[in-house]
Amino acid sequence: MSSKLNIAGRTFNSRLIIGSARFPNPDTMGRAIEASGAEMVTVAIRRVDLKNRDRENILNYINREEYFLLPNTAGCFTAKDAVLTAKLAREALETNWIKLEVIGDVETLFPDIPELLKAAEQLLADDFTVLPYCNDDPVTCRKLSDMGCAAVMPLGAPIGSGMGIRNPYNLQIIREQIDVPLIVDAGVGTASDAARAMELGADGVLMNSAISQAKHPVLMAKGMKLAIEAGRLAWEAGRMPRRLYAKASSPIEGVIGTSPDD
Amino acid sequence: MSSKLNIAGRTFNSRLIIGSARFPNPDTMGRAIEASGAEMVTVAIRRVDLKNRDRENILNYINREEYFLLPNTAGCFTAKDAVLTAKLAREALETNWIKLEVIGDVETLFPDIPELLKAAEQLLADDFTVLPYCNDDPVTCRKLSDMGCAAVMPLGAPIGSGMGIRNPYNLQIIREQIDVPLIVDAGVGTASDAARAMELGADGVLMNSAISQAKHPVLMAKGMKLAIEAGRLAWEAGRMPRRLYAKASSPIEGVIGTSPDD
Amino acid sequence: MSSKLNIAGRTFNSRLIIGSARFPNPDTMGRAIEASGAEMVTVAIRRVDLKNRDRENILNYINREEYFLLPNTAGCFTAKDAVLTAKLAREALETNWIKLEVIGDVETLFPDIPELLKAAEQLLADDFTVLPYCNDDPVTCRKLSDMGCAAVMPLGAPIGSGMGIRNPYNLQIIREQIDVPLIVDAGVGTASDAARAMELGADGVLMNSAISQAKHPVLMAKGMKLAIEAGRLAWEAGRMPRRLYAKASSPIEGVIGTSPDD
Amino acid sequence: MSSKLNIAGRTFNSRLIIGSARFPNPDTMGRAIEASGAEMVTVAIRRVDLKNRDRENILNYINREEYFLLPNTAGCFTAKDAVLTAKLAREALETNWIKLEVIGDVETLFPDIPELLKAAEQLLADDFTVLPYCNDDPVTCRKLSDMGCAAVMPLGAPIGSGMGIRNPYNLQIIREQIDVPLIVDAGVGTASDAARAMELGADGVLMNSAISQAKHPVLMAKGMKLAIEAGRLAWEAGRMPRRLYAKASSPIEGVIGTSPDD
Amino acid sequence: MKFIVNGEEHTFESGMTVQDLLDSLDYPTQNGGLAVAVNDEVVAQQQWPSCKLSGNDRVEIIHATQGG
Amino acid sequence: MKFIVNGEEHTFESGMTVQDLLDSLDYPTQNGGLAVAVNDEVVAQQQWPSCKLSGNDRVEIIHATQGG
Amino acid sequence: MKFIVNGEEHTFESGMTVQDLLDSLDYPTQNGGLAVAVNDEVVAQQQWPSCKLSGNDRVEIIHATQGG
Amino acid sequence: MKFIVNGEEHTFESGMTVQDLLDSLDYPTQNGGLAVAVNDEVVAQQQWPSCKLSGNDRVEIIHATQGG
Repeated sequence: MSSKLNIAGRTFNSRLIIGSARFPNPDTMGRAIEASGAEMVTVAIRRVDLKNRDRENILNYINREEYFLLPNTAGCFTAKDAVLTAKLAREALETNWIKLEVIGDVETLFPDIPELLKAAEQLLADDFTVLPYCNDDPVTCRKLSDMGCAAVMPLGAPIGSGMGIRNPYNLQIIREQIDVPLIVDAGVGTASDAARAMELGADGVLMNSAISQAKHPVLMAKGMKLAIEAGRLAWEAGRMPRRLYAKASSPIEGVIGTSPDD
Repeated sequence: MSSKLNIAGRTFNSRLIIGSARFPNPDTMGRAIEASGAEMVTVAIRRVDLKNRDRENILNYINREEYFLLPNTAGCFTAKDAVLTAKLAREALETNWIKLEVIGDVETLFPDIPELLKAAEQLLADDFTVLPYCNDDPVTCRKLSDMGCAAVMPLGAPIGSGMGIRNPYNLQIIREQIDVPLIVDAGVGTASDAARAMELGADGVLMNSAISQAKHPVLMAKGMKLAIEAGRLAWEAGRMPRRLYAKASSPIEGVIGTSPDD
Repeated sequence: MSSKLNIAGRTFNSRLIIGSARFPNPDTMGRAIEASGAEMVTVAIRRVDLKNRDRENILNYINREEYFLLPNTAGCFTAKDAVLTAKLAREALETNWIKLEVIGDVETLFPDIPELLKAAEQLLADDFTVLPYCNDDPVTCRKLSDMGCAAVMPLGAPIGSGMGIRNPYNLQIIREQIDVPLIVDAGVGTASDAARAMELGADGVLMNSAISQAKHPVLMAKGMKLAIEAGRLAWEAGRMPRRLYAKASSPIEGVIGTSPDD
Repeated sequence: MSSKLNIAGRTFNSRLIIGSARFPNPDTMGRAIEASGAEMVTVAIRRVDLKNRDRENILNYINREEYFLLPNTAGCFTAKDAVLTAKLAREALETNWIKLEVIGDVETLFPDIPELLKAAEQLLADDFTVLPYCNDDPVTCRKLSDMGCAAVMPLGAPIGSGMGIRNPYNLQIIREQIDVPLIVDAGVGTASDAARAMELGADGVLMNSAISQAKHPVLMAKGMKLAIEAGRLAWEAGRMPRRLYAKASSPIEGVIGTSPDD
Repeated sequence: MKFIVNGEEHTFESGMTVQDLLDSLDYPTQNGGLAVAVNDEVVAQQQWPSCKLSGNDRVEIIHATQGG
Repeated sequence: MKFIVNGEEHTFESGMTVQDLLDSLDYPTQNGGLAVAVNDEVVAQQQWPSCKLSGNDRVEIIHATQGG
Repeated sequence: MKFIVNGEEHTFESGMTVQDLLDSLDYPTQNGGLAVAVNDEVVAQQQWPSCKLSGNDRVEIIHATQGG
Repeated sequence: MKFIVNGEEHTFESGMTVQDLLDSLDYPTQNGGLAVAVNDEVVAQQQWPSCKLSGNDRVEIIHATQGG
């Protein structure tokens, strides 16, 4: 019902991008992804476990004709590692899209901005479609946008924290300064957080733990799908103005009885 | 998909109750009500305008076979006026349901608690199904619940203010203390506010200005419908725990390259 | 330095009213009261313990020539009990001032509004100087003010919760509607909460647990003293306007080097 | 009363650093600086106005024997300009201390992180004592700390916005990760904001517009002085724990009359 | 004879019933949705033809309208 | 004769005044700070010597204590 | 000849190609989804049969897995 | 000879030192608080009398002013 998400010339009906990690089991993952309505699913790139050939392959659980895979560079702490990971992902999954993460700290998983910018530059020069995970810094977002990233993906709160949109003001500023798609990546913990992100003008939300770590991931996935649509509709509908004082919705004229001013 | 709302033995598929006031025109009102998915619509009780016989009748725009009408006592400042208004509403609309409002102040439209309690008591004794608009005071809510009201309807913020859920802690306390349905009445301004109310454990949300005063009421009505379903699903799904620090969603093992601890 | 607090014709240099409960020991209480700079100290009224004649008497620790005692009716659940307690307090302490509490619920200690109003009315008729603890409801505050209470004392958050000013909007509305002194009673947990209350226009803050339950009550008492003065000065000074975007404080002209627009 | 601020081996009794810009006039500036209790005052470095020899010299208004001047590099958009400005400041004011600002955007005045890091590195190599204005990014703060900056100075909100501490969670994380002094620079709008910053564990607050743009700058300066002391004392005192529900401060035993459970 | 109808004074002939009053006001009642109170007591629709009005009666005629 | 003193039953000789009761309880009153109610009515200190108690009277003896 | 495969040392006969390595590891490659880098350079799948490994080469064999 | 002084072109006789420039600008230097850079290099105050300027030099003369 609301307008579609367009990133790098590709159109998505859903504005939710879902991560595939930390689900209780692959079956729940599959059903949650389906319930979420997402069309894009993130995956990580890791060494195969040579000692455990029977280990499950995530591609067995995500139908690539139905879902667009977005590999990430999670776990990389340098531009060099992130770039190599992105190239391996391109080879393994035959996609030049990459969710670029260059982490600066293991405890907060906040990005390392200079390394992120360096990696983005190199990947863009190598024809990647780069979707960078970054902090909610308007200057960094503008640099990433200016250099040609397909989207900017500031965090709402630390990855996996579920703390929601900690600084809506920064997101609002970023929205006003940036023309490429704005995806809130990380921090969303519940449905209203996702709606809030959309009402701030985000084009989409990337989430994982909020769904996979809910008590009932499939129910939450459905809730998130609706929350993102709701928030987008509210953004498109244009909310009522705020007032500190009340404004009667029922009309005043024709009340029976006495008013306090009589 | 989520469970249904049951008030006084009556079941509603929708957890949204919509007001009929302040729409740009009756046609927009009709389409917004439809888009909202609401099954219960509030109306006010007012003197007929004897000089203007052609004035539009709201019953021409709301099909009573489709929608359950909930008359209110908006504009009443005393128990006496509210009780008379409720009785007139019962006669005019053939319903013993009443949204009980007893206002204590024209500027804030906050309720007058002693008069509200008195009116509720009288109406309950007269077999009304009473849904009282009240403030977010746990003690008042418990009294209303204990005396037999069919629901309690604390405000999230002043009527028509669009300020959202100003004090989620009080609603959380009320939810833990009260067994009858909890409807957040007033204050919701945008979709995430409605989702938030539901995530706090509300059974439903009553709103009017958030829809009728949006730039595009029909779009917002649709957004609110989804937001309430989203918030309810999130409540039923059980949200992930919050943490101040990050927790990687992508697994740590098997990352290529160097970690910061190397 | 800032203006003084005047309640019922009595002038106080300090805008902090301190409670005497739950200190680790009487000595700490005494030093904390002194450090707080408060001139008014609340006490409760309780049955003497007939089996324990040596039990400490609080009057041994609070010099009545230095401090003005404000007895409370804490623990009363009905107007009747509160009125009797107030009269006993008047007899025991030779003061007609009373902090009127009529509690509606043991878990939240929220007031019972109808009983509170009834007790206030009776005590005012008996020439008490009534300072009622109430909730942050503008209508109740206005009624208490209109009937002649010497101040209104809405809660910032539940007693003993330390949750701070949960609903600053309501306090702001109350401030605009009420002319008698507005004392924020309950909820303050730390220094910035107290400053915040004053910046919303409160004339004073009544607190107890925030000081007595801090790790170092005497230090916190000193902090609270300063916080209340700070908040009052800020209110009197008139804060700068808020803006979403930046405004350079250093002048722009005469910068050396290149600007981004060159 | 609280402990002192130590930066780079220098001890300050006041934890407030005050900016000298945008005061209504030099006299008000002088009195506000005095009222603030600050010992460190920031100044900008600008080209002299060759056409206006009589233009006032700020050094005429700030007694350098009383105040420690901290020059800034405000207005610089590149590491190169910031380094040159710092060197000129050192020459003009005979101090190797520098508040390092490298701005990335004229509208938000957010810093340019890679340029900031580059400038800090060069200035540290040239024996400057570097106090960098940065964003509230834990990774950037740790890098600045690790490379030898004398303090980190993350923003609470955009310069001159008066929006307060927009993201207390990030400051809390930074405090836990960083050992050098943490000065909140920019964003504070009123006294409670300053107290809040200190309660999050900041060692000091640098502010300018909050004082110079208040209606009464001298009053606000005094308020800020007290707020910072209050917040520091609260941090040292150790605040009471928060609870959602109430906890009576007055003891329960010995209440006269009936309890609700009778 | 004078009545107060919806807060305004009207003069009618004496001996009127509620139904007579409604008829004389020429207000359409056939669609339903109206209710009437006389001196703060509701008069049920079945009693409109039999309920006689007295001088100075306060009559309220109400219907549902938009409300929140 | 039985009284309820601070919620507990006590037995004393009859004809007692409030002052007698306080004396017999051996509770120190000289410091002041006490107040007494009998059957929900406050008895002023000047009236303690003259106020006679009757059987089943409910007596409350209170003082100030720590409170917030 | 020694290689570092996914961070662990393995000893194989010399003259091996990437494809030989994968075959000898008995890791299933037919489903696709794998990628290989040698000394930080990606080796495209078409070149696996021709790309010869040298002693001490660092070989990374990766695939997609769950991630957020 | 032309210099760029604080961003604006000025013409002076050739062979000037920084001190000569400051003197000719008639800008008061005795109070201190000034600093000078030539072509992005700071010239310490002791070197003002000896530092010769060349054509097209970019000279910056700065002082402290109000700032946050």
